[in-house]
Amino acid sequence: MKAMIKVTLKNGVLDPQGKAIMGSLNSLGFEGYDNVRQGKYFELDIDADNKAAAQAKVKDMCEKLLANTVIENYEIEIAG
Amino acid sequence: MKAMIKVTLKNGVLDPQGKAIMGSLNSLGFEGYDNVRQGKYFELDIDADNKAAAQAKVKDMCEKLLANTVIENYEIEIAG
Amino acid sequence: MKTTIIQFPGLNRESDMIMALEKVSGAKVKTVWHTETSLPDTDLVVIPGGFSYGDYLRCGAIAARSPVMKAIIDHANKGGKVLGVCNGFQILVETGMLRGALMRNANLKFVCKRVVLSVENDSTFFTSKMTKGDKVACPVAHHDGNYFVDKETLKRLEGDGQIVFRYADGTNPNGSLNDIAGICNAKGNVIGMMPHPENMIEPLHGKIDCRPLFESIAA
Amino acid sequence: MIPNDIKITDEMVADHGLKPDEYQRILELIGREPSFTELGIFSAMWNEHCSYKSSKLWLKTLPTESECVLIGPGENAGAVDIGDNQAIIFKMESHNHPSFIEPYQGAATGVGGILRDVFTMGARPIGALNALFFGAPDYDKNRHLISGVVAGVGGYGNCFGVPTVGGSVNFHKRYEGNNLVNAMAIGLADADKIFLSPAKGVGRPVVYLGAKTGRDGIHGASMASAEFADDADEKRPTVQVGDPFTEKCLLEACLELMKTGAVIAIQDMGAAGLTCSAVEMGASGSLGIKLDLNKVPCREERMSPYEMMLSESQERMLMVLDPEKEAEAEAIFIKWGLDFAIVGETTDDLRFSIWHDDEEVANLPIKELGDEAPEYDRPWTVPPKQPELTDVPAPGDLTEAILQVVGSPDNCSKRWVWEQYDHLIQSNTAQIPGGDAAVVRIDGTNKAIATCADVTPRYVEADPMEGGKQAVAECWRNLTAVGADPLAITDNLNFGNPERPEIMGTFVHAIKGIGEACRALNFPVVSGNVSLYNETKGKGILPTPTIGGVGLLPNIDQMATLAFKTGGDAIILIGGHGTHMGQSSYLRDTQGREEGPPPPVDLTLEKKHGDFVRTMIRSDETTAVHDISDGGLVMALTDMALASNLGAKIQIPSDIDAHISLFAEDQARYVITCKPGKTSEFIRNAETAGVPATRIGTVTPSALNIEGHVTISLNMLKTAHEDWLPNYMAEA
Ligand SMILES: Nc1ncnc2c1ncn2[C@@H]1O[C@H](COP(=O)(O)OP(=O)(O)O)[C@@H](O)[C@H]1O
Ligand SMILES: [Mg+2]
Repeated sequence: MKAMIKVTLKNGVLDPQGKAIMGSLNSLGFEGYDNVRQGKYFELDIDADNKAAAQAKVKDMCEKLLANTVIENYEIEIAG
Repeated sequence: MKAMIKVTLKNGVLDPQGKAIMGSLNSLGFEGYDNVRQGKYFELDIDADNKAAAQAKVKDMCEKLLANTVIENYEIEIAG
Repeated sequence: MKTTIIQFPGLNRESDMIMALEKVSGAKVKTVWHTETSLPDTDLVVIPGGFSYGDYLRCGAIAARSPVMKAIIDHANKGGKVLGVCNGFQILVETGMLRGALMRNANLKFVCKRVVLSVENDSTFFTSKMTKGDKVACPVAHHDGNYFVDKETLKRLEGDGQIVFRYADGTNPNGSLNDIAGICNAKGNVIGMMPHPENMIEPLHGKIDCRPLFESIAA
Repeated sequence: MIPNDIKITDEMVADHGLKPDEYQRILELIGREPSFTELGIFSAMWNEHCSYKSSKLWLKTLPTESECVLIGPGENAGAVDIGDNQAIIFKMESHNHPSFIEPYQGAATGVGGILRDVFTMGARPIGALNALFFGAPDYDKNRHLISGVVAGVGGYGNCFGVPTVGGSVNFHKRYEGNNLVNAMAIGLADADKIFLSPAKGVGRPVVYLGAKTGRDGIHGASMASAEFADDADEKRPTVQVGDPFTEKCLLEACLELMKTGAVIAIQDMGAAGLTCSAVEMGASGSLGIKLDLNKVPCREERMSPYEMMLSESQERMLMVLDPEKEAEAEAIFIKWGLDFAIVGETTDDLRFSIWHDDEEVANLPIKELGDEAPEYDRPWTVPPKQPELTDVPAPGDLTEAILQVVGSPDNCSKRWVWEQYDHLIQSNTAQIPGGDAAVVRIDGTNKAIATCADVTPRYVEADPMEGGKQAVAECWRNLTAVGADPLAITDNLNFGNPERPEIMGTFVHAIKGIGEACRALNFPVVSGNVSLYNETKGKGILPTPTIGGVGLLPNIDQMATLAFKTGGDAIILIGGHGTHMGQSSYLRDTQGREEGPPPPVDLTLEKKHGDFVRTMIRSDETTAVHDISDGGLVMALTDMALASNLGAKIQIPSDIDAHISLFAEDQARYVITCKPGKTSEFIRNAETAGVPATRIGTVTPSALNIEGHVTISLNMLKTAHEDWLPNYMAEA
């Protein structure tokens, strides 16, 4: 199975990268957008009996390593 | 509308981060997983008349800034 | 003071730190490889700067989860002293031994330059030879030193004297909240800081402003 | 996957960058048609980058020996003796084309490559430099390229843990579409423990160490030698991604391993990876090499022998180990988390034999692969001389002109760049960027190494021979200005298409100039790199022979810096007032003209003046020292003032136009300061040495005052000098 994980900054946590990207987009002439936030994205192959088991295993990975839960949220999707 | 963008390394491009993460997951005792790849994830609010227009605008942002198309692919999702 | 330096692959300022500790504090320095699960008899544990595991994923994240960290947490819980500088600070934050997070510098660039630090707390093991309000020149060299913490915690840190160093005279190089350059835990035995005092201790470095910090360790 | 036994067509030969007559030579050499893998191996070994086929003839004319040279060109890097059984190992290399295609990774892997060249020889890197050349400021890709390249140089060096202490940044229209990234590394080793590439002993294990092999940069080496077409943007070759963390582990593992005595020969995998490194080890050791590619650690599935032989994956080493120490070696590799494998053995048959899936996919004569590479005496023409300048009008406003020159893209402060580099790590940096040369103490001693990288491409363009001399002379002068004995250089020769006689002529004359200066200054070439075919749309870059120099300060307490020290100190001009305005910054920055011949270089004077300045520094007679180069006297004074926050009051001669004496770029000159009471003694010393020395003024608390002409506040100078680059980079 394939796991896809999005890690995003919690609300209220400052995001210097998102801010800098807005600055660049502005100077490239883009308009009509707001609230750019940068996060991380992971993909991995995972062995598990079923989706729920895979989900649990990946959740454990997120809690223990992939996300810093002090400042980050994560969202897991299991495919195939 | 909200745009969600996943940026991933093209196939075959070395991913030192993914490699380091695998090492750490191993030493944390995880098993039965493989091919960890790290990418970037962006979210932003976008003004557009319709999804197609939003998609086009975000695509332009990816090409010009958000993705390094020499080594990265991107995938855009627009949500109501 | 018996001092132990922790070595992770990718750290690269350990020789700078050893040089400063030995030259100024006279401390005998032992080194411990990250795979160890216990520490030698030691008063102070120092985690130096660098790019442990390339700073991949998040700065300090992978090192924070290595075997030796459990021993360091035990050491701190028993009141043992811990100093993390730069990547060492990031590692301490990732383990939760210190509050907050170190985000990418506000201008997104790595920065190596001299800043001015003001000493905000002069009662820690690293600042006892200084006086609150003292200003010292000190270099920084980092990409992710932009200290962030939620509002309530910040208030607590400020109120409890847990801010140890602040960037002074408009020299904040990274956008750090309240110009925070270094903090300690509630008990004051765990200190983390982004700047590199070990690079400002002999005339060759242009100034010797940071010697008193290392002298504090000897005291 | 292309089968190994595919019929080789003319088109495939051309695709591999081999000319028909070169292919003919291959057929004669091996007596049959090559296999596909063999064709790949030949293309890698015989391209310009690896074979130096257009340049070898001329490189041979450079002086490569002196009392201090331990190892000259030919190894991974050159080595000089600095006493106490210590050696400095250094080299410069370009990563130009990759840095245009992917600025961050191109620059990063350039730094990684040069660091590997140095630590392959057993040296711990103690300093890095980078010379960067970009298009004119209005070039639309410039900011993207600059920010990427600078971040890449820093990203790699900072993580690896080497202080990046010097370099240069230049802008010119002729680098548009072909920016240059020249990276230099300096390492420290025990003089009696330098590791070399020749394999020794038959039947010994050939060990692969480092990162896994992927399909990175296949044809990278060929790319580096192929002229860029206008559609370069469309080409998306497999870009190599640097992994500085693995490189740092590789460094520590190699140094640890070398201490055990297990390493018999070692070679990093650079351009054309496994091919070049294995051939080099075998050929130089007069041994054959047999490789079993099934043993090579691969990152990707189903890699073909062809791909494995040509992959340019980074952070890899090849070595011949003492079989008795295999277990010890293995423990070190595991400790540092590196991939390793015994991938072959040394043989006595002088063949390069490659096996895959129990099939021999290549079997070539190993020595001939290198020795029989084509070597060309390319036709060249004598570069035309530039007519002397007849008119150099005075500026309407001298203040304005001074601010234009000190704040021009080439002359302005490069702080925005070097503050992104960790220039302090290792605790030994005695002079950070911003001075004439960086100075790095040798740990645990009172000695120090001075280093800098120089070239003035517009001079080389206007007169390749004088320009070549000037690059060496300026490098020598910068080392002298901090008080060092210049020891040796590495050169990175960046030129256009050598198949064009006028470009070849530029190359030939630049080398003649470099050689002449090296001989006159006893400043030999110990390593270097040639990068040809640097051009876009049929127009070559400015000829850019970057010179990286290394000097020794026997006693770091006698180091000179360019900052004024105390108000009241006397300011003395060494070498006399200048008059040469051809190719000057003044002409370019205030009048938009690049005309005239460059300043002539009198090497005898250069040596005499420099030796005098060094002697004075060593006997504590100076308080500040700076050489005069781009921008002339007034630029030098500005640098000295801004570094100190002190000013100067200057008298210039009345018989020369002010703008001439302030901006002339005559060579062999320095500005020094000394204690006021020592002035007459200093001038007497100079007279005795036959060196022109004139007191031109005094250090003051503030402002630059050219008496009878202008007074400019330090703030104005600072704004002009410091703000150009950050402002430029902040614009969209
Ligand atoms: N890319 C760079 N990296 C590091 N230092 C640099 C870079 N570019 C310029 N510098 C530093 O800025 C200073 C001025 O450079 P330059 O004008 O080329 O000096 P000079 O005229 O003495 O050769 C030098 O100390 C140089 O090392
Ligand atoms: Mg100079």
